[in-house]
Amino acid sequence: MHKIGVFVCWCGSNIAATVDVKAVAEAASKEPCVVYATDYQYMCSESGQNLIIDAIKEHNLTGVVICSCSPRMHETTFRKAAQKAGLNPYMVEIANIREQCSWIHKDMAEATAKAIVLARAAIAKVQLNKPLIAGESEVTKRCLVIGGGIAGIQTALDVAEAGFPVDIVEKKPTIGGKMAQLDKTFPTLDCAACILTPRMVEAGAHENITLHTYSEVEEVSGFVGNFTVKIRKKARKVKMDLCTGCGLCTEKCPMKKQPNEFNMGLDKRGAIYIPFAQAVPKVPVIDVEACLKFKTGKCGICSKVCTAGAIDYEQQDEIIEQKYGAIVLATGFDQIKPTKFGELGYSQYPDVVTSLEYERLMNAAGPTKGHLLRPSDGKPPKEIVFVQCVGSRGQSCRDKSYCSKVCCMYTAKHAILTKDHYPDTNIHVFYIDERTPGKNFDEFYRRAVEQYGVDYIKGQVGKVYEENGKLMVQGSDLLANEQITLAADMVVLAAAIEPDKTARSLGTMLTASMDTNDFFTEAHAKLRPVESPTAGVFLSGMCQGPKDIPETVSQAGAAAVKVIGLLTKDKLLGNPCVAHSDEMLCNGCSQCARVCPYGAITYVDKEFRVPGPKRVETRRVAVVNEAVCQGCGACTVTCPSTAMDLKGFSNRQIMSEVDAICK
Amino acid sequence: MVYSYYPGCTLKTKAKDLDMYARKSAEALGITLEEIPEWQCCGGVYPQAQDEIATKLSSVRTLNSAKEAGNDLVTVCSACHHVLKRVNDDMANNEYIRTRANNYMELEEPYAGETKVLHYLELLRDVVGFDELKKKVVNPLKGKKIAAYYGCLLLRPSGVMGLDDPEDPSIMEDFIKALGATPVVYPFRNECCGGYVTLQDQSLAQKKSNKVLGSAEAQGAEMVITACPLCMYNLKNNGTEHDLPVVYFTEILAEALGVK
Amino acid sequence: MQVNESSKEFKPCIVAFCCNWCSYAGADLAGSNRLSYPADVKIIRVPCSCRVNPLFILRAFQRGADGVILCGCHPGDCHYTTGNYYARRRMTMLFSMLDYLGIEKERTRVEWVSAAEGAKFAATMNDFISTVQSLGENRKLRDLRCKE
Amino acid sequence: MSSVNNEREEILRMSGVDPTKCMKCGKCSGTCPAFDAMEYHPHQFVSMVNKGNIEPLKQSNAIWQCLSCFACMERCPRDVKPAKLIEAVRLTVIREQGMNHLESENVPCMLDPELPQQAIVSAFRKYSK
Repeated sequence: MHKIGVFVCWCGSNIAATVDVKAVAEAASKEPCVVYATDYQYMCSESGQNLIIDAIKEHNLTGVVICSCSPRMHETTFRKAAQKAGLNPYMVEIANIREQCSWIHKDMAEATAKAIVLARAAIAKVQLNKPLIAGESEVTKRCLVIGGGIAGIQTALDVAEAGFPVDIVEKKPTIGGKMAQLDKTFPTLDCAACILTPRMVEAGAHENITLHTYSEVEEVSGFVGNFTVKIRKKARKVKMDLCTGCGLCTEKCPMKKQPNEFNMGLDKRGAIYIPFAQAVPKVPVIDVEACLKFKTGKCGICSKVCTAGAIDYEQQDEIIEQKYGAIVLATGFDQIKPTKFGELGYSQYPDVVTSLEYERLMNAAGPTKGHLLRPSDGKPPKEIVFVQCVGSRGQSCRDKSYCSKVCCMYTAKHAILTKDHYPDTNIHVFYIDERTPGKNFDEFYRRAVEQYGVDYIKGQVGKVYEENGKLMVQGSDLLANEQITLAADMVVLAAAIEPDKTARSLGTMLTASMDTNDFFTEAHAKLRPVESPTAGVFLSGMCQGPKDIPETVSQAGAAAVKVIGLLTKDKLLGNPCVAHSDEMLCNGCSQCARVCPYGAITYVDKEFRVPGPKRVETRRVAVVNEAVCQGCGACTVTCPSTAMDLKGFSNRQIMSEVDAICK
Repeated sequence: MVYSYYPGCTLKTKAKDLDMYARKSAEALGITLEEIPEWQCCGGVYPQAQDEIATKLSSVRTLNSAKEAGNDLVTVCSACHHVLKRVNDDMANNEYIRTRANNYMELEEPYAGETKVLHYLELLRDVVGFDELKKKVVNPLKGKKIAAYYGCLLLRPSGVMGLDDPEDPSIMEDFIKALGATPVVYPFRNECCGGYVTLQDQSLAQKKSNKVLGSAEAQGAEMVITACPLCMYNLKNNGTEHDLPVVYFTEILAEALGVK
Repeated sequence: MQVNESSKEFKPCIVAFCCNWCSYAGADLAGSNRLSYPADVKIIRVPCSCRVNPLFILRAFQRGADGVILCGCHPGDCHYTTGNYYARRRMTMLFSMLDYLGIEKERTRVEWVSAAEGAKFAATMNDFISTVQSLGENRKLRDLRCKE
Repeated sequence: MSSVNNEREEILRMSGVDPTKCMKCGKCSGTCPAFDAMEYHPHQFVSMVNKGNIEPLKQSNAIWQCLSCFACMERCPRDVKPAKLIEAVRLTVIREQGMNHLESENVPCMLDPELPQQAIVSAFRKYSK
């Protein structure tokens, strides 16, 4: 016979304002096996936990039900408290009467009645709980970082410094990411390359870091502490170990008509190319789609000029397999191509550019060698109009619903830098709200206005069209309540940022959950911001949401700390809520093994005592590898003889909850 | 290929050319246009208010006739097309309007937006195909620089009209190319000519029409085509500062097909 | 009018099975955002939608539930990779059987709600409840012996 | 006060517009081809209706000048549909007795022999009950 204690939390007024907690405790006390029921202001507080511990000891409780917030919040807290009192932690059940009751209902009688039903279901379930002991698994002391931008580099460096081996997988031929494309950074105006490239070199040279550039993750299996990952190393057609990075091949390549991705297609590169001068590794790659040798079989100039003999046209993709204890997602972002915003003329007029394109036009290593020249005719623009919030903060099908966060500040930066180099340029910025929360951010924006005389117009642009060789920018000036038309030489669109396209497929591979915008979701928005809900998967940088460089770097460091914390452990406690087969019922049909996504079920031949003259018979029965099973329960439903059941969520437990609710 | 055809009031009076050339060209392309019997005027503008039911009924009747005939419904006039497509969308997706309109109509089977409404241009693009059309051209309009004027009603709101990209359309330009002429793209091709406001404030209509024609002229257009009799009127009569010829798109189609 | 009012009075008993990773978290998010839906819904947490045995649903009906809804991760987003596909197939089978038995299949439903879709969770529940309300009490499957 | 509120609610119901969705970016007014001919501009319709300040809009000439070209609707990033709001204000005016903006007896003097029937039909729809 169980002795069950029920503890009803007020959560201050969060629960108590809508649910009559005394009535819930009172009702619970009348349920079968309940020997103790009480309520308290904050069950999760130290004194609340002590109350539970004392009650377990005093009343010799064999099961505990806490009526409180979501189990996703404090289940672990209360299990630990039970354990302190000498009770098996899995003899604790939570009735969620906050998120799923008090917060969504207004009527006290109704909410209280529902809370009582939820408590009753938990009481019914806990009576069928069994003490569970979690198994242990080894931790592979190696970390995988997916994405080699500033976020990935920073996480990798921090983890590597702590002494753990790290692999960076980057799909582009070099690490560096988007930050390598930036000119200066706000609000300090230090040069992006000057602060990034030393980090890239450090990552490339670190004894604990292995770079897999021009590579992609193909397949992930396993679980926290024990992931197995297949990585496709795409054929560069250049031998990394022989190449000296002299760049002669890239100069001699005759196919110099390929749009240069690094410069946002504003100039051309060869079919064999190094993305930019500071690339790490500084080894070229052949774009086989463009290469004459691959298209026609002729040419081969790069091979002829390479004194190191590094060119290898026969090189094939290579698949490597590696085990990891932790995986960090640092897949970064892209800027949308605002082609759907036809009224802003991005597709029609070459001098309407995105801010990332403008960044390249300002950059000394960019297509114009740092001279601001407009793409159409190479002339310096005298009137420039910046348009904010293009594709951000919208609700129509072409918009992103979120604020891209960095655009206000980089636009102020573009304005200041332009005015600094070309004081006779006139700059107008159409803005909706100027968002500058950050250290020295608003001061920076005010400098643009007060010191540099940038014309900020509150309003949005309705149409951009060409007339007499000028880009006519028609928009509203809301403070003047006027519609204005400015004649510009260039228009720069602060197009929305979006998660990198590869994030979605990686999310699926890793079962890391994503929000509706394809940003990875964190385990808890406030308290676990760098962890994915999937154990062992961590988040770094823009893949989790829009953020600037300092935020990215801090988050990258935080993710590294979490990884280090995991890799320092030798063993991990597993989830004891795993499947279990009753070998007396199992008929060895193999159905369960077929649906198991982890291959956790194997079959053994086992001898059983049977009545009759034979006395023993050998039968084939299922055995669950508890270290591999993740506890989804697919096998339990498939099993035709109900031999398979799930610990912690057994058939009887769930049925008892159903019965309690439907009473 | 048989289609129900809704000409609309203006095509029977001031815009007979638009209608006549549409029919002749359709015949030349092997398309049968069956005029809806006893059709009524669509009202010219789409009544936007949720509680405007009676004003939508004439369109519902037309749509239901096409449904009963088992045909897709083709229109030529941009305004009729706009009204019919949007009312059809209401009947399919707006339960409030659907219920009330059907209460008035007392049909045997309630109408719920089953008819597919096509603009004549869509017929050319999606059914005939511009490549096929090109093959049927006997008098290619070589060397002619033609500017397509879309106006507002053909394209917006794009969610319902679904004719083309509302900001950077290409259907009429592709049509012009198929006839052998050179399309002229100009920024004001999807901006309003002034519409019905000409009755209330002619100066506004003049301003808008001149802007459109000026924009087309600046890009080197020698001729403007339109699908709307009201646009035609505004561009011709209110576009006072410019002397560009404006014709219906069906007229150059008939010319190219040699049935003018 | 009389009918309408009495159907409003009718408080159905609704069981919602929610997978721990997406839908249960989505329900929590609906709570955090204070998006209300009627108290008639009681949620049972399961690790994955594939843990839900069709028998649980029949049991709920037998014990007097008026509607049962199963919520899981969106196809392709299952925490266990493929669990929701199994759930979908099993429920398709169950629903066609219910249909065959003459039980209104509107009393059961499968919905995909992610951890980020608090609003969708609340909207789904509101919609499901009004559907069940319009169907009225479940009498056909209720085991009279279970009625107190 | 309550009659003002009723009018606001009525306009919102007729138009199906939720003005609280507006983020005050001004794109509607930046795009409006009739901007200079209207004393109240599309974004003002949204904010004034939301505040219940409807009388000035009803008295304005702007409600007759809107071209119903739907540019504001198409380009609004928040899907607010200012054009529907303007039409609803116009309808509240002409639905009152004796408030038709265009009477049939005034039409003949406006007629231009070239004017298509469509223009007259449309004008009646827009300006009269």
